Amino acid sequence: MSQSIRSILVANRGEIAVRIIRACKELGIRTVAVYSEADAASPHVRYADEAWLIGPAPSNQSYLRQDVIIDTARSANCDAIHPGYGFLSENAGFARAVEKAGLIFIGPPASAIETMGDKTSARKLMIARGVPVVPGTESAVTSPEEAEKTALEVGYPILLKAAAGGGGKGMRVVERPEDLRKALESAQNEARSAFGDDRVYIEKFVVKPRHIEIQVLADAQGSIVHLGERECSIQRRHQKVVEESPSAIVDAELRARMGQAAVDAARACSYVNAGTIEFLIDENRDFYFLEMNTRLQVEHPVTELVTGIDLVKMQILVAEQKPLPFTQDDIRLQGHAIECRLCAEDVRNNFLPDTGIVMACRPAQGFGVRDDSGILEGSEISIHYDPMFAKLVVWGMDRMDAIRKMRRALDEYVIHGIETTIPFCRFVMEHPKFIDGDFQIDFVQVHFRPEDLPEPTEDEEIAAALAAIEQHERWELSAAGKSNGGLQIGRCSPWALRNRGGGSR
Amino acid sequence: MSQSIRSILVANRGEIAVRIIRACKELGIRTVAVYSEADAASPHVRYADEAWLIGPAPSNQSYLRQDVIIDTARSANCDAIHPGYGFLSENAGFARAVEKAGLIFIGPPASAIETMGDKTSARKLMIARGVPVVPGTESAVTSPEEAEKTALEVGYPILLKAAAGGGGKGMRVVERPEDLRKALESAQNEARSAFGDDRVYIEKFVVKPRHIEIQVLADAQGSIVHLGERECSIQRRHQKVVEESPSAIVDAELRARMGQAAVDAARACSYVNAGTIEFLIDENRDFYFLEMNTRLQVEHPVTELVTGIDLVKMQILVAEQKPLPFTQDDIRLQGHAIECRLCAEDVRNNFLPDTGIVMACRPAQGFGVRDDSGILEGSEISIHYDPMFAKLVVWGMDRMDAIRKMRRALDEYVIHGIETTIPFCRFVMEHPKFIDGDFQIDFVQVHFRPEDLPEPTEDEEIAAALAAIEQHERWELSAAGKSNGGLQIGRCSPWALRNRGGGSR
Amino acid sequence: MSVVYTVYINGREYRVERSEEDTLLINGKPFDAERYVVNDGVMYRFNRKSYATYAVPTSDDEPQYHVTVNGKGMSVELEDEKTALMKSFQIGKATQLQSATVRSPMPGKITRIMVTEGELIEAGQGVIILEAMKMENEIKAPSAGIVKAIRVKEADAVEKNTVLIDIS
Amino acid sequence: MSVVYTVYINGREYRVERSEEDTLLINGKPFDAERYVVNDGVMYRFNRKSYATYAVPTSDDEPQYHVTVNGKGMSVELEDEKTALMKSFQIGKATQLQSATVRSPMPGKITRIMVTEGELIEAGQGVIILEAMKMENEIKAPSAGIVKAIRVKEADAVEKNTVLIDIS
Repeated sequence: MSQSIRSILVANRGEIAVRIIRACKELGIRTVAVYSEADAASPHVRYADEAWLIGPAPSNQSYLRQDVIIDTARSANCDAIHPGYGFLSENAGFARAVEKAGLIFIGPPASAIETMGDKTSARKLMIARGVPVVPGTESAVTSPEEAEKTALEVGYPILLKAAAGGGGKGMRVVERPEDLRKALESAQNEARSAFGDDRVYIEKFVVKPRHIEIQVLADAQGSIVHLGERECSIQRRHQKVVEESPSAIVDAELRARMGQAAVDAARACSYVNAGTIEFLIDENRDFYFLEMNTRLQVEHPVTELVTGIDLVKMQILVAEQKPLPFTQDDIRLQGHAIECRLCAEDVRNNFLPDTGIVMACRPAQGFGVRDDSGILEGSEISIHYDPMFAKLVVWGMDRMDAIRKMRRALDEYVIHGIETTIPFCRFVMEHPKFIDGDFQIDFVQVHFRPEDLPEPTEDEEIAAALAAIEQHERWELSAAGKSNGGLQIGRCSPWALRNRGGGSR
Repeated sequence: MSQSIRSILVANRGEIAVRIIRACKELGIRTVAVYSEADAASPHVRYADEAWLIGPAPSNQSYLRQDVIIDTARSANCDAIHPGYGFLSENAGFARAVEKAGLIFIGPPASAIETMGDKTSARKLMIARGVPVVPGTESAVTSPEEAEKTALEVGYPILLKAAAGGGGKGMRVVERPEDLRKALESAQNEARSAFGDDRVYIEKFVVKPRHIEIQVLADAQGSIVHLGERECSIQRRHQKVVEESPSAIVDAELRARMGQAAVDAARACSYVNAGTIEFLIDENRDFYFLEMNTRLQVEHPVTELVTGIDLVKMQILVAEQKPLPFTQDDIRLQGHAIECRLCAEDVRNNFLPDTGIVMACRPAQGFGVRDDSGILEGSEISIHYDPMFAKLVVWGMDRMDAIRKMRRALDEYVIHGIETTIPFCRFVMEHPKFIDGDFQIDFVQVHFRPEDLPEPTEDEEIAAALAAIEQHERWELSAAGKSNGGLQIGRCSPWALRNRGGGSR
Repeated sequence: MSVVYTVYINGREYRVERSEEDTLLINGKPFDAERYVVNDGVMYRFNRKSYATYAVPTSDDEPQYHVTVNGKGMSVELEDEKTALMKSFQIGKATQLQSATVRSPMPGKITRIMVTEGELIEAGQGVIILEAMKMENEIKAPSAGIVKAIRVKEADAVEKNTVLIDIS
Repeated sequence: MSVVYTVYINGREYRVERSEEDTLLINGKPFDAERYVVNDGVMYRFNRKSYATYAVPTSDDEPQYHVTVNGKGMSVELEDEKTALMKSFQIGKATQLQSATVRSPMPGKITRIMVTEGELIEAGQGVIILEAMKMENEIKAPSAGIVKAIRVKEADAVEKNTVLIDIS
């Protein structure tokens, strides 16, 4: 019954497209990239065996164009489509259209996406199967008046949550009744613009919980295993920023119980392929089903580093109808992994997204350091897509070793031309509460003040003064039309210097 | 009795200095780099907390200057010196001088270096302890006449081997008596120039053996463990080029026996710190002690990737007189690791070393890929030092997964401006004999023909034609003194383009 | 002829003087630094420590730069002798600081304007909501003052660095 | 005015013609390629495949380049119309190929010269031992011929690309 996949269209961009292409290359599978006009020179386009232009920069004219993507897959003789995360990855209609076109959708069955994608049906199913859930409404809000009524019933603080998608978009915590209308409008606007679906529903906001999720893998033969947990409590505006595996508070017993609940949840919706069950854990270490992400997660690498299992390769294997090559007993977590999402955001200025051209980029290297990046030197970070440009992931012998390794890697990471969240990640790695594993999902809100970021030393300021003067004088020389010998130095890369007969010194 | 090391002078350069500095940073230890005039802008100098100039480019005026290095360590308030590999790493006199200066030598006791560094005394000791050795002479050759006599006794083919150092320098295989004098002279010259010691001795050349070595770690408390084997049979001119762990032909039983022999060898010389026992294995899987390397090896990363143990951190721990945090039973090999040494050599031209400026450099990335590099874009590969500029190391779920990952990583590695051994490594990863694990140390000699390297496709030649024309026209424009707008494109890095108001497209 | 700059960083001042013989004085003291042009900017080394720097101009007409040093970003403002002289005759630095503008930090769409002309505002007060990268971003006033002019309206698409509001 | 080049790569010939309107013809057929300047050279895309290229001149006076395409290195020789015309009047390509030089591939020290002037040698025969990077490297003759002149002597230090031997 199994069928080999020979060629995959990757319906995504950035780091995750590169990640998938790498796995395909290692499996000897031909890769076809699709790209918008803004991405013509992007790494995912360059790394793929073939690249097809599918439209202008805005996602709804390119990466969200189901018809164009499916037509491209057929024209390019692909057997299968991998949707990555975001974009069309949790769109049941797309999964169905892919199958209808005679192609393999590398992800769960459309029915599972549908069941788990609809928060209401997912909740009902979980309740029926005995998986604990957070109290809340069963259907989307229809009017501000109804919302106010429901919120009072559930009890403040409440959480407004977009029915479609995830990733913090279209989410708002409301602590007081008088803030509800404004928050609802804003959440609906954001949901409409991000997912084309403005349905929002209400649930009880569990105070100070941790967000911990379980990775599952299920094959078409009905075998379902879990690959341990990921601790994802370090969030900003409901967006995960630092993830790790294992969690500092999950022991073998709790892992086994959560793992079983996750496997039950996956079985309940006849799940096949890789998926994640998100839980909230309260102060008593009681856990509640939050939602299931029916796709590969951004943070999947931390699980890969502690289990040694390549999740993308397993997704492809399972999509080929082949059985998983291991059972639950074979899976062991070794060491500790941490991921930092690196975003083009100005940490000192309320994390405002930054745009621009990446002038220099040299990711950290060495033992236990993995950089999953979607950019190259010269890439442009534009307003069209997510500000996350790379994921820096480390593996250490234990949690403290991993924290120290992450500090070293963050210090080593060179990137110029855009503001990044590296200083923020560095702050997290130094914070006593993070080091102690004593934090909840409000960690950033409670502990982070931009003023606490380290100030430059006097010597660093002197170096900055010299650099500014040097840049300034080059600029003036150039403006004055003088020899551009001076102009070149430092703004040209070494080959220019070599051609001019000199070395770099 | 244990003492914390707070500050380490790294008495080396290139990738291994960077490797050691990274480990120190992760341990919170201050690092002091030393550098020759040729290395003033090298990565190891930039990454260290402090950098001290110790002399001109030639090693014997800088990296081999024991007195200057020890004085620097004291002036810079270091507690310890890490010698890396090569240079002063196996110099007992240096180890003694370091200790005499009140500093810690991060390596074995001088007596162990001495015992194992002298091939003759090492052989005697091994024979006494029941570790099997290759037949050969017990002292260095004193004259060509004596060499001819000895060689006949041992029986051709014989191996000429420098008494000092390793790494293939000063080694020659001699198959016929009439070639002996020429080979001896050449080996002695090379040994003199590389180690300042032209003593050469003779041993039986075991035909078609595999070179497999065992990593050991010993602490000051007398605990000695082994970390499994490294397969190092892919060699060129007695220089390892591809290494892996585990070996395709070593099973648990053989690993245990070789491991025990290695631990016995280490115990015989009262070894402390990390060391490697090299063995030859013949067709019957009988193994012979070859020599002990009393230092960190170039190929140590493959062991790190399969055991999860950071060897440099363990070296420092042991040097602090602390006990190893694990026993033999805790050590398990997981998955499979392969290392390719990337050298600046022209594969199609008899591996002639190449020199020049690295115009562009973007190492491979992603899950299971580790690049230990000693260069940056703009670095100069000079004649003064070893042509190895980086080690590309991969980890895979099994041997075939690791081979496929290495192929992908080699394809992804971008480096311009120098010829490299990447095409050769790619050849090895494709070769059926390598894939089957069916090879001996003559693999390269028997199987590699430069003509077998893949030729460019027609489309690649067309791209080359376009690139050459573009470069040519830019050149002509520039020579004609026309606007250098055209000249800049493609030879300047993106920041220059940005300053001129354009993007990179 | 020696060249003298006054450099302002993080509220501190550095006087950098370079003599004709290329001797460097910082705050009057001789200063010895090595300099290397590397692939990603200029590296200086002094007191045996390496400083990897990268400088980008942030203004079209003022000598203002954003400089990254060992991963830490900072704003640097230069004043050469000529500028200093001119300032002493004209409107000085102090006066300039009292008027400010709110600029868009990135391209995006104005979704809400939270202030009106003539309104008295606090430093750090939210003044505009800008939608970009699918997130609503609150733009804050850099300093206290009176809203002098609002240069955009809701639903306007703006480029990076567009002046949105003048504060006086 | 259109520009025409004949390009020699690995013993094959490509005729590349660019019209005034920047239309590209390769071997007479219209050819459509996208072109992107990227951080490490120029990337071309045609037939939906990407080709990362990097070209370095290898001669001071001839239009010869070493080009890397997707990691594969090759030597490329250009001939424009002017050169082609001149060649037809002067000594042609064929003649040139019969004389060759042995150059040092890297800086180093000459440790042995293995041939003598006037000697008949084979292509690929070892002619000189060059010590560099602490290894003895055997330099081979690029083509068969007669050793016309030996330009170095033992113990000489040579730079990269120094002519060591002329073969005719």
